[in-house]
Amino acid sequence: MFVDFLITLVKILFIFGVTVGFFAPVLTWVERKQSAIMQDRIGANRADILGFTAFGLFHIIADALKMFTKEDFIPRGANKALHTLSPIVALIPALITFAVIPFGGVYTLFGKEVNLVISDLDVGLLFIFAVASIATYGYVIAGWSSNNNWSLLGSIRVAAQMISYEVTMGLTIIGILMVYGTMRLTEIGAIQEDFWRWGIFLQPVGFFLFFAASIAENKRIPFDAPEAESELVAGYFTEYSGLKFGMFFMAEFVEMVTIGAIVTLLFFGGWNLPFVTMDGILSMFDFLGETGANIIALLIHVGVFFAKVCFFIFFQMIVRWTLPRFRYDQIMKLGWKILLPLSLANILITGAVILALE
Amino acid sequence: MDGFVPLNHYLLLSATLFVIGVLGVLLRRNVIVVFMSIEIMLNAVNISLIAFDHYLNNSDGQVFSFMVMCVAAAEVSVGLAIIISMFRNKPTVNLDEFNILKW
Amino acid sequence: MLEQYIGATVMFIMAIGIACGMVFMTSVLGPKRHFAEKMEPFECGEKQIVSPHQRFSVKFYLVAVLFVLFDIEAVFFFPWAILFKKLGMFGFVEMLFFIIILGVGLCYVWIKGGLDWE
Amino acid sequence: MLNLACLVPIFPLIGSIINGFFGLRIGKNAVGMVACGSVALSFLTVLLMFASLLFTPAEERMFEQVLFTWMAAGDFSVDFGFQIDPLSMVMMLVVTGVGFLIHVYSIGYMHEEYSYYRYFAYLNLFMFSMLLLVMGNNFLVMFIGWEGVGVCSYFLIGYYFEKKSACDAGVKAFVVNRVGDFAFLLAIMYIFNIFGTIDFSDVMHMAPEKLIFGAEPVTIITLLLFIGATGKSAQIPLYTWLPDAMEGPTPVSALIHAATMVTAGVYMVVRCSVLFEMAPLIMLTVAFIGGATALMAATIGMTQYDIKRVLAYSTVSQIGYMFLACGVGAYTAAIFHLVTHAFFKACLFLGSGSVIHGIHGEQDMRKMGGLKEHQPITYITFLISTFAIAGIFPLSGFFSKDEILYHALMDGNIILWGMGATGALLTAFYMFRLVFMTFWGESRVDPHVHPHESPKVMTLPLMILAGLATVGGLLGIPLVHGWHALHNWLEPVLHFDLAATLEHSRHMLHAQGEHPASWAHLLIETEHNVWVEIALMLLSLGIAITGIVGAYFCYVKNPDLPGKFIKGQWGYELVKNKYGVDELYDATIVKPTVVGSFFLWKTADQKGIDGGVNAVANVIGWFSVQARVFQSGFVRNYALFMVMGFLVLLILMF
Amino acid sequence: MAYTVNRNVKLTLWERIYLPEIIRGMYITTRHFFINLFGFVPFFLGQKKHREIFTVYYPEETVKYPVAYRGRPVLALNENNLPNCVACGLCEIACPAYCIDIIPAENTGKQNEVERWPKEFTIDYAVCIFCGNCEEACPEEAIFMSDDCEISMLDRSKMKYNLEQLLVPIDQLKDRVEFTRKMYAKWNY
Amino acid sequence: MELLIFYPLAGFCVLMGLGVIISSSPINSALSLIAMMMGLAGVFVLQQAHFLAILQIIVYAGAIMVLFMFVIMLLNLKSAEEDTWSIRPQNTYVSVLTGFLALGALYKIACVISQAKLDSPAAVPDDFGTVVRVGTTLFTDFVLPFEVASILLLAAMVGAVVLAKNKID
Repeated sequence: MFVDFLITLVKILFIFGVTVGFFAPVLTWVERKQSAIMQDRIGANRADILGFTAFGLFHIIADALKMFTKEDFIPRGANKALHTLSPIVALIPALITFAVIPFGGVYTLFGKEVNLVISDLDVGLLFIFAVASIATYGYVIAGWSSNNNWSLLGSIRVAAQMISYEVTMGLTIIGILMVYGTMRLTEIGAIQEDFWRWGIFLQPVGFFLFFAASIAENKRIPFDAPEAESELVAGYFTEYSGLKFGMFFMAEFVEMVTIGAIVTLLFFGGWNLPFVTMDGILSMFDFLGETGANIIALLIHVGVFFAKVCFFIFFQMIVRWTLPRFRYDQIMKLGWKILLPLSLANILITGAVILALE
Repeated sequence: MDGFVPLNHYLLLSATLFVIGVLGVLLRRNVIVVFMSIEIMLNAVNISLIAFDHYLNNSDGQVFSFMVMCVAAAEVSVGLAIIISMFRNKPTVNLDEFNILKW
Repeated sequence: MLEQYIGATVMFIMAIGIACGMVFMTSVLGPKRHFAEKMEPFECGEKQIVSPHQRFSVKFYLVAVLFVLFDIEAVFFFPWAILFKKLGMFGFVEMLFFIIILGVGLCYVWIKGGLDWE
Repeated sequence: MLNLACLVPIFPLIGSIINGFFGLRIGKNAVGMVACGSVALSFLTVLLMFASLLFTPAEERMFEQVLFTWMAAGDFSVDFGFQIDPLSMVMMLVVTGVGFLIHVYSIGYMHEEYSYYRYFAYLNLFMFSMLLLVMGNNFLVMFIGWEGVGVCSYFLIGYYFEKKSACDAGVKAFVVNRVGDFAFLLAIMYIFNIFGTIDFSDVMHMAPEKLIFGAEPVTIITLLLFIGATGKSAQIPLYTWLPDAMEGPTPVSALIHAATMVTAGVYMVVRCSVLFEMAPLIMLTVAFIGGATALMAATIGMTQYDIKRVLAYSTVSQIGYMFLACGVGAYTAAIFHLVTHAFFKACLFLGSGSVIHGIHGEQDMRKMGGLKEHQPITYITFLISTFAIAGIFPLSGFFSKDEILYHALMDGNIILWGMGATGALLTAFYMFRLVFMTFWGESRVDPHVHPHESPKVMTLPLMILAGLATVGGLLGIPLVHGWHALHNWLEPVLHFDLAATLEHSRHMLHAQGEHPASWAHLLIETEHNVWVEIALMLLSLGIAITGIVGAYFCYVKNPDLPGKFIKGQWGYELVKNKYGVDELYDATIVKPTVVGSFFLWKTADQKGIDGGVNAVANVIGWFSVQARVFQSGFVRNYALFMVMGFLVLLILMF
Repeated sequence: MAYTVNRNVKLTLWERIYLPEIIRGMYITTRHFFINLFGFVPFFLGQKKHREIFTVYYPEETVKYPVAYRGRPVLALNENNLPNCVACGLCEIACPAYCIDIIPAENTGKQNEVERWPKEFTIDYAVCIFCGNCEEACPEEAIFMSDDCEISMLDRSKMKYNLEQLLVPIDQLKDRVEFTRKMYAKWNY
Repeated sequence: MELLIFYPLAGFCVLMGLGVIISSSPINSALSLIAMMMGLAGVFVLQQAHFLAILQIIVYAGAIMVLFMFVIMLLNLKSAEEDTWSIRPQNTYVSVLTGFLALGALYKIACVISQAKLDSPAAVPDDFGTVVRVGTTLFTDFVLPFEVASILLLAAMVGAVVLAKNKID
């Protein structure tokens, strides 16, 4: 019992370490650096410690220090409590989404089954949606409580956009659920040990719809109308500064990681390497003993998983630096008039195909 | 499974929330808050349904709650639309001022 | 079954801790210099001439209503999708009617212009 | 294949819905396509079902499809279902087949109309109701169809609602039908009271056991049913609406007021033949009413100048024949005549429509003439159908009418036969009067009008119907036993064991301590006498030819003769005014009703009832003033009272 | 010179699907990314003369600004080591941002050949908008726009340059002098 | 163990429920209600109704309350500007009294019910409250309500559009 709890704690700490401690800060740098490289610039490379710039990696530290030491600003007429509450409400969902996402399979370490997921819920996938639906409030309250026109416009936009795409996201995922027949994410990951049952082969259209919807849900370019700099200054977080501002950004980056993880898990085989099964790895490293082989498998799987996640983060960034921002009406039109009917059609076609094949 | 929560605890919780909802309806003048109180009442009923379900090992109550949610969604969307269109005619949400049924 | 929630709960509590800690830190560490002009809400340097407390277009409300209803629909879809292979043709036809009825609603809203943003 | 039954009425219903709701949007062509397509689909379905019914053994040709339990209250339960047996199959074939042709014809005929879609929506709705009527497996479903066709008939008669006469005709048809419907409804209630069910098959099976031959209940039931039938089928005394119904578009007259709806009464009587067989008194009444109608309508038909009215009276007359046949127990002959009549009368009506269309809406025969050069196809088809209705050998009318006359003589009595034969003579006469006045002789058409032949879409149905009118008689070849195809087909449905019924009734009467009269004479089988039949055939052929020659003599050779002959004759005036029946009804029924209603309105209602009501209201008002304290207008107060009431309930319960 | 922009661009069906075009765009950006990412390697290894990125590595490398560039305004110091300025105040009046502040003084004979000389000449670069009006207004070829643009300071007060800080030997400004002569000559001053 | 979880959760729910009806600004009410619903989701989890717990969050907290927030934002009500309580104080007293009486009655009923052989739960199988179990019940025994629900949603959609959209264009 206690050991179980300890293992869970280790997993939680690992996840927080990876998302909050590693991805969130590094991604701020990656985004700047990648855009620079992509646009033939040299990018963030000014911050230095003793003359070393380390490709601008020290910007992370500089940013963090700056955010910590900035003044916490609350404008006149704002609702102080809600103004403070909203970044918390925005950040928490981003952080706890990872609770149901498995980042590896089941391993036998020292005679103990270790499942590399924090909470192996029966309703795993729905948990993600539930959490995502709560996240809306953070952004809405942020804009509403700021007593600022830009913020209000941004928050209205963000609310309408997020809920629109939540519907689409929910419906696009139905296809994959129909194919796999379970909502437990560990099972979905385990099914994809067979390369030809990766979601991308079974639900190619679903992948595109889901990816588009989830980028829109995360309000990143090209769907960043709620925080459009050229229209709304900074949208719903115009009046935020310091770490509160940083929390919104952190939420965004953590959500990027989450999206990458979900896409990986649902469509790209999760922690599995193509054509390599768990048994294969175990038998290959048989000479290390059971625990040793399992540790090797664990490392490989976690590595593979996060490599895939990194790829999808990279992919999201490419999208971000390639496409221009959509107009707001285009965003809503895309959500309601294109993605929604497409996802409904996807459901029906998937159902018909499954029935026909059986 | 030691330390099971007895059924009447759930029922008491349900009753308490229900009465809170009733009081909200009775006491508040803001029509939106009254609406929220109605939601509380619906939720209270859901607790009872699921509690009985749990104690009878049956799934019907959960489906009922499902339907309650469905009805609540429909009710809220139409009810709030009515509030909005009333607000257009008379810019107030004070329930006591909606005392004539036509404009 | 309940044990599965331990992890999520612990994570939730820790997330609250992280978030609240960050807010607390920023309010403690940052400097505090208040004066009236600075506390004005940002309006590109101008005085606020329109209060942000104004009513906005009912279109957003329509979107929200549609969201609620389609969310319910999606929620109906989830168990159906899980059970799809078990239910077979019966489930498919059942859901077909469901989709058609809600498709009618979508078409209605579409034709009425509830989805237009011009 | 018979499972498709539910599809048959649904196609027209869908067509009606599409046309009714979206007709204006989808354009005229699409409306026509939808309307005709839906009927064609149901016709094809009926054909399929017919084929499958044909290949089942004769005893098993009875299929019931229950769609759902329509209503269940206590021990009363009605299923919504369809009954497919040879009888309803014949009706379905006629309804959908002729209906389809008339739909096609309507595309051409109604093409100029603005509210084209409305017309087709009604027409499809009519098809739906009619199919419900003939397919229903119990009286109530039949009654729905019955009412449905009545409503559609009302809609379609009043199609040109901007014309007052059309509206009045519609209202008249509706009101007159109500009388019959009321009787029908009473009959249904009585049937349910006696049998506890209203399913056709159950009722017909139980009838010989539960009812006593010739006793009061069965007589009342059949009388009520027959009154219902007279209403729908335009028999004496409820026939007056049909000629007025000619205000509707001509295809409507063809479909509803000639081929299908008005024969619903005949269908109903045949469907309930078991009941009728057990009420000899009513049988006689049916026969005499039928014969009288046949004769009277024929006489009126001779004097009319409106081309459609002549046909309308002809229809009334022909349906009279059918009832005559029913009355003498020759149900097969009635159905046979129904079918052939549907063919040739539809053809005649459509032909008259073509004529009207060709000379731009003129309906008065005195302004026609010499049209056979201008409208050759219409003329030929019209002539064929006229020969058919007149009963010229080998055309269909000859066989069916002859069979009726034969049965009238053999199973009934000489008076009935005399009525029928006179009617036949008159029929031949007035029909050829119609032909000669319309197509022969010099043209009396308005010189500004240039008569022209109708388009293909109208003439094609005409040709098909004329063809059917020609060969339709082969369904029932007389003389040789076993060649009468329709008789063989309907045999299983119409089977009725008179002897066993009589025996059973006798037992029941004995049980009640009564001693019934001898029914022995009823059981004497009349021999099928081929020679009598041949003689009658020759005789009726002679009658028909006499009528034709008479018409030729009067209207082609000496066109002035009728004018001289009828001048100042009070008999002619009487006949021309339709025996004054309309005036009689007006004086005896309508006027007293109006006066009585006026009295009720002014005195009883305004003074008595209103005063009482106002007094009650005043008293309540006083109490309300006292109770107003509770009605604060605050919703929450009401909610509070609700909660308090709930609380009281809780305390009372626990 | 009114441009008419055709806003009703007819898209082909292929373009209206969007997805292929989006993928094409992403291919282009990705290609740039990898070329730039790995294009460094041959340069650093000395196999290539040029970098793949042609962006100037600004603080380490600078470009020569074209002569028309308007950097901060400076005062010319003529061959006699005296400012050309005669403190006429035209630039002060011409300045739309009022960043120039001149206090003239009577010539005592040792400053220059004319009547007046600038006792104090201050330009506040925090206010200056680099419009070049002062240069245009100057009748004496005394004030020029230099090519220097790196004038950021940590303190606002340090942005005020006084006469000594402003003076620049005219040799350094030769090109600009030529340029202004050509530029303003035809305007008939 | 479960009781230890139950009491805080229930207390939280009740507190937040009170918050809904006590707080003066509607937005605070809405936020309290959201919190209450999340607490109730916890209660559902405690009752093994996993699927319903998630639905509670998705549908109630995530969707219905968004609608409330929208309306509050849409109408942009000034908080605490009006007296949000009843006009007539005696009404308030009567209401509160009635509420407490009702509470007492309900408590009594709850006790009566739970003493009627429902003291101990039936052995709850592992799949209780899972998506599969609830879904199976929904899609086999409750097909008609399911289809009727779609019509209800359709009606709500049409109604909301008609109500909200008229008179603005």
